[in-house]
Amino acid sequence: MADPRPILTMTGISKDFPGVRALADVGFRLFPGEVHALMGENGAGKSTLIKVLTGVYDVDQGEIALDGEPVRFSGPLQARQAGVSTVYQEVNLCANLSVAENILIGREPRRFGAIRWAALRRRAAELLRRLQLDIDVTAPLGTCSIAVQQMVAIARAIDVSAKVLILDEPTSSLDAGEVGQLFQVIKRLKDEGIAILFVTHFLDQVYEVSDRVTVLRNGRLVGEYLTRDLSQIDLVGKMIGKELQVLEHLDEERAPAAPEPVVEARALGRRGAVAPFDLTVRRGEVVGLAGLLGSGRTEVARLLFGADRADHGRILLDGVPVSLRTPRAAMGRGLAFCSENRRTEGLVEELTVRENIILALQAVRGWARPIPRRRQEELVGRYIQALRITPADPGLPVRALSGGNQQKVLLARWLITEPRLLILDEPTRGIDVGAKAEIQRLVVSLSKDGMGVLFISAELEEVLRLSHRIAVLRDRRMVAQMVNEGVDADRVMRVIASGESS
Amino acid sequence: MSARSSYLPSGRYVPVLATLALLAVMYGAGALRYEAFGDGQVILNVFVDNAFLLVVAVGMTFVILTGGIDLSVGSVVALTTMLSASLLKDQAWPPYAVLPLVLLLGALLGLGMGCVIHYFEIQPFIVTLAGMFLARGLCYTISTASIPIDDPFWRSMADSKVRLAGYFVSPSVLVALVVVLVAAYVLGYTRLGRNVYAIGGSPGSALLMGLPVARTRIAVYTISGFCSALGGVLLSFYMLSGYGLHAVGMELDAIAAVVIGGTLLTGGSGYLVGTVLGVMVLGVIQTIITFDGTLSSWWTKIVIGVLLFVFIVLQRLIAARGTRSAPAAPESAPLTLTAPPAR
Amino acid sequence: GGGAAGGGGGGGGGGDTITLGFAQVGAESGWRTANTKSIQDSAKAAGIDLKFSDAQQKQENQIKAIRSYIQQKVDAIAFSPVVESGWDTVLKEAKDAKIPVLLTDRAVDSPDTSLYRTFIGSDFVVEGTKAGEWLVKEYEGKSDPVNIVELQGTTGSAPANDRKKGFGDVIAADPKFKIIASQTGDFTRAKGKEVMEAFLKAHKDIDVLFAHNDDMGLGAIEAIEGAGLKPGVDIKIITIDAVKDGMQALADGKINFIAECSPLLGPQLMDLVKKVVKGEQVPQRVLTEETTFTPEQAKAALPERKY
Amino acid sequence: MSRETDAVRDERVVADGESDLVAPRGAGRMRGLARHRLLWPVLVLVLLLLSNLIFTPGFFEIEVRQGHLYGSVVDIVRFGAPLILVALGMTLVIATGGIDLSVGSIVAICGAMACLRISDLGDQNEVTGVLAAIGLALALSLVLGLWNGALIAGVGVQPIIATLILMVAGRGLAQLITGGQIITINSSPYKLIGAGYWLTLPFSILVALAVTALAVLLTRRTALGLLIEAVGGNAEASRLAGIRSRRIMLMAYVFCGFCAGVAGLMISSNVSSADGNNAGLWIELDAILAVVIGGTPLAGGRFSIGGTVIGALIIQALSTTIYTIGVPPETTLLFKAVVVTVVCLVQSPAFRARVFRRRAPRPLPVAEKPKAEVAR
Ligand SMILES: Nc1ncnc2c1ncn2[C@@H]1O[C@H](COP(=O)(O)OP(=O)(O)OP(=O)(O)O)[C@@H](O)[C@H]1O
Ligand SMILES: Nc1ncnc2c1ncn2[C@@H]1O[C@H](COP(=O)(O)OP(=O)(O)OP(=O)(O)O)[C@@H](O)[C@H]1O
Ligand SMILES: [Mg+2]
Ligand SMILES: [Mg+2]
Repeated sequence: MADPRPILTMTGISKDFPGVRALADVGFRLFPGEVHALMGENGAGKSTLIKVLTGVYDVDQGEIALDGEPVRFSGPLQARQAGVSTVYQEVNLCANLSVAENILIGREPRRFGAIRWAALRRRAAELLRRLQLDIDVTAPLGTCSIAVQQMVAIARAIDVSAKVLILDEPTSSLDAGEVGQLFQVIKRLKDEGIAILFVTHFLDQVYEVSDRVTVLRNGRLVGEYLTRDLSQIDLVGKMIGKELQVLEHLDEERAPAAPEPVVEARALGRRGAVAPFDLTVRRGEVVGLAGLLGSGRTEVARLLFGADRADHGRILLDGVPVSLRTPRAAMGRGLAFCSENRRTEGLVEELTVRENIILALQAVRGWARPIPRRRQEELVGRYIQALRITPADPGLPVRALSGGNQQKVLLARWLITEPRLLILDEPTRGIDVGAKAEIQRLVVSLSKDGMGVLFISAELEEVLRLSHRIAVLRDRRMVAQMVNEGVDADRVMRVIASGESS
Repeated sequence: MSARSSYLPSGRYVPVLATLALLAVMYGAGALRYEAFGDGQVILNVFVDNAFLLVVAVGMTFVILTGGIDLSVGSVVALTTMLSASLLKDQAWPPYAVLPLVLLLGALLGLGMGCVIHYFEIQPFIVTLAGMFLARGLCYTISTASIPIDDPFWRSMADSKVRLAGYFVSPSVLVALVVVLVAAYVLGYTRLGRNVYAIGGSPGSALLMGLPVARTRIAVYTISGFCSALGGVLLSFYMLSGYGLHAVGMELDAIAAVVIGGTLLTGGSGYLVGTVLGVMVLGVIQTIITFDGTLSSWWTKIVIGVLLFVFIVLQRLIAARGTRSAPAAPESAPLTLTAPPAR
Repeated sequence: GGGAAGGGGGGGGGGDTITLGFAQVGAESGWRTANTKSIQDSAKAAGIDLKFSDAQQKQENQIKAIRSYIQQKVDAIAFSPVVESGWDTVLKEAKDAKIPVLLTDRAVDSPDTSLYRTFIGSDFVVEGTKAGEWLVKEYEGKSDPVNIVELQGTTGSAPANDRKKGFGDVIAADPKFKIIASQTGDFTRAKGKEVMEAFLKAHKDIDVLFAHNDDMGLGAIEAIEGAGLKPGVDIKIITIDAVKDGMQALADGKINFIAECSPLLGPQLMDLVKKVVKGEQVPQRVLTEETTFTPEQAKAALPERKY
Repeated sequence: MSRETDAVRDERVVADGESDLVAPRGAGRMRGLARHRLLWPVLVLVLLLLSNLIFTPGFFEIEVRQGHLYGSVVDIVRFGAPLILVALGMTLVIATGGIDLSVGSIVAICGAMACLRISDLGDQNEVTGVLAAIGLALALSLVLGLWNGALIAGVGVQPIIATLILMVAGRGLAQLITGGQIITINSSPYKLIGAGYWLTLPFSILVALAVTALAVLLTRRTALGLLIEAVGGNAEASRLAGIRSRRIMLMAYVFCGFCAGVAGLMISSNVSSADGNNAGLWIELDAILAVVIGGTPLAGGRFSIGGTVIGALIIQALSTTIYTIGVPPETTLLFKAVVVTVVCLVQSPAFRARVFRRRAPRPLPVAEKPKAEVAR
């Protein structure tokens, strides 16, 4: 079905960063009317390839041809003008502008040079509706959750009459419903003959939409395959470079949780954020939060951690009421919160990997008691290894890491504080299959050692697999809590949909 | 679903409204305390006396909205007055040749600085500081003394008054108002304006969104240069002289006006109305001081500081209350003002 | 509390109290503060209601203040112009409002002399000339070249321009006088010292220092002493102003000559104001009484020096 | 090249694009990086000094006169000492993402306060009295720093406007203290701070060294440096990581106030007088310039104390050069503009990449080229 002539070809692409060879002699083809998945581990070079293509980075070596014409874009602006529309990996939008503007800035509807704001809002709302998203388009983007932001970025990209659409991990924060919407749109665009480059770490999604797969490993091209010819196991094997014993071997039994609670929230709530709720996490227990986009999961986590101030209810630690008015206070009592938005609420991009990892631990100790250098290196080294952070150089600024590896750095920051309650908000966002299993295993083993875990993920399966109990949120209200025995995704979805505990 | 955020649009105007309310209170207090202060002409005089500052602050608003800063404005103002005066007097050029020339020169200076800032990735602070030295230095190469202007056109601009209902303003005020309106239109209704906000929000994102970052960034410095030159022309109408020591420290006044008006120095958030209010705040404070007339030189400064302090803190507290982040945490400062014009 | 503008009840004196609006340049130096104080004190003594404002060295602020005085309908306006040019517009407004204007300290260059009633103050050029004349006399009859270094005031400011000119014109007559270095010291001691230290390093043969005010001269004295030289002997020092510290140094022999620039023109000004308000005729130009000081004269004058 | 960094660095303007190169902060490479980051500023400083030789052959001569070290180079450090101090405080403030315009006023206030107290002493050479005056002035500087910090970290006012308040009012305060006059004192113990010598070395240099050492110790031997950089780099992330960002900011402003206070003592002691209006006038601009030339980005998040010291020395060397080679006052500013521009261009990796790309792809060999540029 693919046109014999590729719309886009990249040949012999190399790209060096100081100290790192991100791409070495990579070739890539994209045909009109196909969905082409670009696969590889964290740090394999996927995002770099995309940035080289769209001119964000200068290419050191190699040729790029669009429609048979050799091109070398000077930047995203030129790429866009040439018909290459891109959603980059991190949400790259302007938090200070409204949702509508973020979608349409650069091609606002105008009359005599003047922007027509009413038309702009209408058009933006329409585009979002195509993704089944009904939000106030005049709200500043910064007030939207990261998932909404991701949808907005997608809406922005699919609006253009492009020849090539590039989506770099557009689904990392989305749950099944949104992904479904996105895929419908993708399929429609594909039928219109648009070539789509799609990056994801979810194998299911690859098999659901893509026609062709290109695999990168360590900045090198492994090969290009038709999706239907390649089994999941083979695909993973090609990505990580060795035959793999079955990945999803997490069926080691969940250890039963201890009875004594670590944290109890009593009628905790905040006006405008989440209605008062009760929630208990016990020692060694993993509690999962399920809900749709914007249902209030992140808000629950932030209230527990003191990131936002609760205006209702109280928190008990070991049965004693405590006041957790700041993150600092919560950390002092053994809580940790790994936030979903690693870029704005997580990492300090200019600091190095080492500094980012020890930041929370250092903050708890206070400025006057620096962690000795040797201890820092030992701790950081241990987690770089445990989470397989690549490149394994603690001296790199964290912004030089690939998205997935940045996520691991953030996770490491909280793990080394050895908390009693670990709140994980989308910890596996953008993390590759191998590392994801690693993290899940880590969560299980930590809980075995007595740590309480509050686990939030857009991937319902993940929540189901890990948690002892699941709390369901809907419209910023906790509607149900169920013990995870014999519960399946359908049942949870039904609760989410109906808002009633069955 | 959107009920949540329905109160946000009003929240985004709170800083500006707070500024306006405080300004009214300040004026009212002055009118109660000092005779003749309540006269409407006092307010108009604030504009008459600050028309040039207003124009300069408008240019500065563009720059600050992109997250930059322009320290060269005061010097460019001085250079403009100096150059106009010297061309008119020493070279006997006609005004219709001098005007476009100095405006062009200001814009070119801005353009140059913008290019250096963008292409060589040097911090705006240093580049414009060098621009400040350069422009001031050029003034002295023309002359170290002040040069009077007695060109008839300049004189007519200086002396004529636009009267309305017993009150009057100078033509410069009208020029400044036109500049404000045009700038407000550009910021609110053109792509350039929206790109300015986008770059201020996040230059990296703006680049990846395919916005013309280079063009926009250079444009704002050009605009600022042009506005400074225009401000300089208005100042030379006001003073009828060119002098190398004119407008010393005006960059700080302009920055202060912009920031008092609620624009964030980190960029991406603020309104032009705010800048107008900011200029008025500075002007009214100054008027109060002169009306008082009993303060010694140092008490003048202290009282200016105190009034500024009271104003800023009240403004901050009201704004913090009006928007959703309750405590006035510094890290939440951006949140309270992150609002673009509501559309 | 702000007094009522003009007219009104008046004090015990009988007739109406005169309200005078005075727009001072700023408070940039001790000289200026003494000037302000003289005006404030003598206004009080003369029973004149003074509205004072400080322009912080900015002409536009002075113009704003004058405009607000017109708004407040004061009886007379006085001010020390920061710069010569650029006053016509606002002075015309004052004239239209029939408020008489008096200039202090220096004149404005408007061709229309009807804009102001009188000018009282010193002549900076003359001060520079006096300094130059002393120098010429000091080296009369000697033919060795005289190397002069000059510490200028703030670049572009009127006293700096004029004193430089007055001094320069006088010594230009004799080629043995040579200004080997000239740099701005911003009228401050700190800058004066810093620049003088650099001069001393760069030039080994300095005979004379001419500083545009006492403060820079005082700073330079420290630099000269720091270099192991004797100020007043190894290097002759001429300054302008005659503030108290400068007079002290002059009396101590560290400075050789000071041309006075008196800030105490308050009493004279108040007299003029009264006359002008009453509608009496006043001279277009009143020069303050200024003299020059040698060390001996300084010793005599020092006990009475107030500023 | 340029576009690359543009996209990568995102919000933050990276002054030293060099940190893009591997930017090792690992133990062993730390020193290598520091040298690399400071390479350009140091080079500029050296060139500036060398260019003086052309006009003043004895420029580098240092002799001992009356038991004091005496020479132009010593002078540069001595006169640069107050600027170094102020710039040190400014560095930390800028690293937290703030700015402090009020340093000049603090300089004036502290100098005025100390001189006022000393002039009130019966015997101005009495050491305890002088020490008390100094103590009082420094305490005042801490209070002023605290005031700034409280406005910014407590009330949440934007730094530039918060410190502008003190900048304006502080000048008035200083003049209020001096009564608008210059307070002249005659106190040899006080004179030691700014104009005295100790072990043949100018005392002010020793003070600057001590405060620099204090700053280095405070930031690099404790975790303060890391926490400051984190707050400046991403305030919200730091808060969520448990950093008390307000307290950190407060400390930065207090330290900045303290540094300005010491500088104020030094400046007033140097001329044995306090000038409320002119002491420290415009020093904030010079200090910020020094910080930025030293490689600390104004947006905050990273700072280099060594760079700041060198930046301050560059500025002072520039003034001294202007005096010694006899640039006329009318062209001083033009000269400054040219030098500042050249300094920045030479330091800018983007500029080097654009101009020297073909000839020398690696930054190091380029070293020879700009030398020729600046010298002329
Ligand atoms: N700006 C940069 N400076 C230095 N190294 C970089 C930079 N950007 C990326 N790299 C390096 O290039 C390699 C490829 O990164 P890239 O972001 O392309 O990975 P990726 O395949 O997108 O991974 P992920 O799935 O985690 O997003 C990584 O080793 C990364 O550390
Ligand atoms: N539909 C929506 N309309 C308006 N604002 C929303 C919406 N969804 C989310 N937000 C905003 O986003 C922020 C985060 O939302 P919330 O914590 O409820 O999301 P969540 O349940 O964690 O889901 P996800 O992170 O998957 O979006 C909230 O502050 C809320 O204001
Ligand atoms: Mg990636
Ligand atoms: Mg969430």
